[in-house]
Order: sequence, then C-alpha cells, then structure tokens
Amino acid sequence: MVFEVKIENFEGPLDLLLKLTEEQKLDITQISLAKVTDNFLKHIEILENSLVNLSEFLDIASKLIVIKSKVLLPQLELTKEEQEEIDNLEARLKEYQLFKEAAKELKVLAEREERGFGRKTKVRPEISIFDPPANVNYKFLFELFKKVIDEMPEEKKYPEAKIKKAVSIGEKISEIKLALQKYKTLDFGYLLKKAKARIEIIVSFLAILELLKAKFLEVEQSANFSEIILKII
Amino acid sequence: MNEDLKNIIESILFVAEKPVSIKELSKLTNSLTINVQKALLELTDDYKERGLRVIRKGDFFQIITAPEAAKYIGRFLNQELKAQLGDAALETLAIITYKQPITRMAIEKIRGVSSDTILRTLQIKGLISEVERLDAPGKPILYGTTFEFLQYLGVESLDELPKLEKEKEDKIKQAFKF
Amino acid sequence: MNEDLKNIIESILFVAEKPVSIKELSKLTNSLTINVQKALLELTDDYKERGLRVIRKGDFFQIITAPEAAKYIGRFLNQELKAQLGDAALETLAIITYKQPITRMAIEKIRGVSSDTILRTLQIKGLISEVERLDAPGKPILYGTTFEFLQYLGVESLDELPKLEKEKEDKIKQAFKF
Repeated sequence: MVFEVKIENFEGPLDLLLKLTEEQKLDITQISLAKVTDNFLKHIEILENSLVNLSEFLDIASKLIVIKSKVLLPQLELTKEEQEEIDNLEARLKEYQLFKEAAKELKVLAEREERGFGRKTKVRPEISIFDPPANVNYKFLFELFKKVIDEMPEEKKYPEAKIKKAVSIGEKISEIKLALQKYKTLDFGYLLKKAKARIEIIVSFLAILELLKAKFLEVEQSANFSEIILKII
Repeated sequence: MNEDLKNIIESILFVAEKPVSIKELSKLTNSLTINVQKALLELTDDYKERGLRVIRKGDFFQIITAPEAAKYIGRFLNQELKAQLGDAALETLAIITYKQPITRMAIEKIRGVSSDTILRTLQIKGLISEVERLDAPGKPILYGTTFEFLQYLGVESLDELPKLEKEKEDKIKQAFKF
Repeated sequence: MNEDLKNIIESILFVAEKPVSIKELSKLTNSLTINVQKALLELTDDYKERGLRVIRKGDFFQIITAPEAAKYIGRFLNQELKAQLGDAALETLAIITYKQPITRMAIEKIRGVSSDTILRTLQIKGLISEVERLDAPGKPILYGTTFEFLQYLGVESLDELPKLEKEKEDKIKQAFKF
C-alpha cells in the first residue's frame, strides 16, 4: 500500500485524524477510524521531528491501534476501560468536527471586512455632581496639606551660568508696563524679589528709569528705606 | 415617558464607551429592569436602519458603528479593519463561542492539544477574556468572548451566529460524558 | 443612497473625538460637500427627539448627549469614579483648599507628579472648579474649591481656614517665585 502523505500543519492529532477521515469521505465510526489508522501512524513517523505535540499524537495513535485491533479481530476481548477510551475517541472526534465547521463559519464572517467600532474617545461631558469624600474635615485636610508641603520636592538649584541669560531692558519695560496696567501700583521690592539674578535687578532698575523718563509711571517713597511704590500715570 | 427612558439610556450608552448592564441602567435611571429591557429592545430596533448599532452580550449593551460603515471608519481612525486569524485561533474561538464560559482544560480536551499560546493571543487581541473563575479546586479561569469579538465579526449578539448543529450536539452529549 | 451617506456620517461623528468638518466628511465619503451638508441637516433633524444631538460650530459637526439627560450622565460619570478618593486625590484637594486659587502647574510642582486625572475627578465630584484664569502666558486655569465643598467642611469663608506656619509658607513662596 502506498501512502501519499502531504506535509501540512496540523493543529493537533484530532485535526490530522479528521482530515484523514474526511479525505476518504468517511463518516466518523470506529470502522472508518480503523481504516485511517495506518495513515495516521505513517504521518507521525514522517512528522515525528517536527511535531510539537508528539505525546498527544502518540496517545491518539495508541487508541487507534486498539480500535483497529478490535475491528480486525471482533472476538478480541477489550477491558471496560479500553472500550470506553475508544468510544470516547469517536465522540471526541465528532465534537471536534462540529467546532471545525463552526470555525469555518466564523471565518466567513471574519473575512467580510465589516466590523463595528466602539467609541473610544475618553471625552467626557463636563457634568459634575457634588459627591464629597466621607470622613473629611478641614482639620484633616490641613494636616494633609502640611504633610504635603513638608514632603515637597526641594527646588533644584540651577547652575549660575544658566540663569545668567539676562532679561533685556525692552522685555522688562513691557513686563512692568503690563503689570502696572493691571494693578495700577507695584512695589519695587516685589520686582526685586521676583528677580532671578542680580543682573535682572539692574535691568529692572534701568527699565524703571526709562519708564520714568517716558512719563509712564511715577515713583513714591513715604520715608527713607520704606517701600518704593511705582504708580501708573 | 418611555420615550424619555429610551433617550436617557441612549445617552448613557453613548458616554459610557463600554458595555453597560441592564442592572446598572435601571439603577441610574430609577426604572424597573423590565422597562429598561423594553427601551433597549426599542433602541436596538430604531438603530437597525442607521449608522449605529446596539449590540448585546448577556445583560450588557453597547452602542457601536454599523458594520457597513467599517471601511470609512477604518479610514477615519486610520485603523486596520481586521487582524487575520489563523485556523488554530478560529478553531479555539469557535469552541469558546459555543461553550462559554469554558476552562483552558476543557478547550484542550476538545482540541486535543495544549492551547496556552493561542488563548493568550486571543486575549491580547481582545476577542476573549477571563469572565469568571470556576468553583473547583485551583479555581480555574473561565474564558468567554468579548464585546470586541462581536464588533470584530460585525454581529449584534451571539444569537446571530450560526447554531452548532443541534442534533449532532445532542448526540455527542450522549456519547461523551463530561 | 442618500440614506447610506447619512449613516456613514453618523458613524464617523460617533467615533470622532472632536468636531469633524464638512470638508473632511466629504473627503472621507467621496461625496460632494452639498450632499454632506444635506445629510448633516437631515441627521440633525433626526436627532431632535433622541438622547443625542448633532451640534454645529461653523463648518464643524459633533454628536453630544441631549441636555435633558445631563442629570443621568452626571450620575453615571460619578459612579465610574465610585472608588473612594485615593490619597493622591485627597492630597490634591488639600493643596487646593489651602492654596486657592492655584494653577495645575503649581499643584504639580508641590506634589512632584502630574495631576491631570485627579483634577478631573475632583471636578466631576463637584469639589473643585475653575475659578478664573491667571493673567500670564497661556492664561492657565486657576482652581479653587466649590462653595458646596466649603460648606461641607463647615467653613463659611476661606479666611476661616487655619493658616500655615511661616516656615512652610516661605517654602511654598520659594517654589512659586516666578
């Protein structure tokens, strides 16, 4: 007898067994299983080195051999266990066939190139409902706030060179102008505190002189060493 | 009034961007589940001829785009329409579809081979997920199909899928005691 | 045919994250802008009695939920956040309560981590709100506690809240010198 063995990828021993019976256009019965047993064994022999699930193939092979023996020698006495095993194999193969058919139908659906898309925008409407946390009072929040401040990451000290990129007088002038337009008055001390480097203090000073000259602001100091106040004119 | 409930449910499903259960909807709207069910059925029906669909799995509902629009949505979202699935994946998916919820062991028993990798692939693709744990030693995971799976196939619910041949199935159950 | 175009447009607007222009819709659907416009008008009309609305801003269109559903949507969103506020959220709430009005950047400077999601959660829970805009480049939002939350704390005005010790106040000032 000549075996024509096509090397294919099988999903497993049941897949191979199903293909073999279907190739022969056989229904799944113990007799048909007996018929494909030799072919099944031949496949294992050929594929041995490439089979990932060799032990599963061998397990099915042993059951097929029992089936074949029983078909060839009807007078062969099988133990109850052996009989159950071969009955089970038949049933399992039938069930497997059912799912293979179902898989084909799923494949048809899957190949339609038609699919639905859910919304995945994460854009939520701006609707809020008051829902305060339980057991929270202002003392608790205050303690938490203090703790957070204590644990606050320390300001990184940047190297002097980086800070030295000085503000230009022009920039400072427009900054002070804007601030004055908004607040009408400004403390000179505030400008000093805000300065990131000594050079910025000098620039601020020059900017104020420029604005004085341009009559944009006037300067007030009520007493020696008291706060100098800039006022918009 | 019933019209109102339907509209509210529609807007919740729109915002939710994920399946919402009848129970949750009835709680949110202070309505009887029977009324929610009715509204959902009507909504599903209203959507039949539109660009959107209401899909269902079990007690959960979601609004998605109509499968007919897939080409355009794919273009708009710059998204691939369908990931190709191999035979092993389809076979495993079919088993889970018709036998869910099901454990890995039961799947492997049917397929006759270990199915670890395939289950992981299907999970990554979002087509199946762990739905619960079996109340048995080791609490094995039970797998089921997802809403993503319904979207992937472009069907409204599992009921739309072809039935496993009932006759055959019954015969198998008789022969093959689980 | 026109029905088809309307459905496709509906599905595109459904998945879109932001308003979509007539031009883009006509490009996506290979349709004349006049037909897109007509479909959009019809769609807007169809939606009049539903839980969703089609709104228009210039040449841009978007689907949103109907205003009548706001209460229920609010409930749903809240429930999504139903987990008790975590430590990070409470910390942020504390910072805002005692340092309001404050920008997101300043909050992040104090906490040392990004606070976007938390701010949204606190807003949805009605604990904080945008109180004004800082007069600085980019006009950053200033956050403050809501009136309701202050009432809940049993505080009638911000002045009643305890003050920080000078040492801590200085530390903040130093971080904030801008």
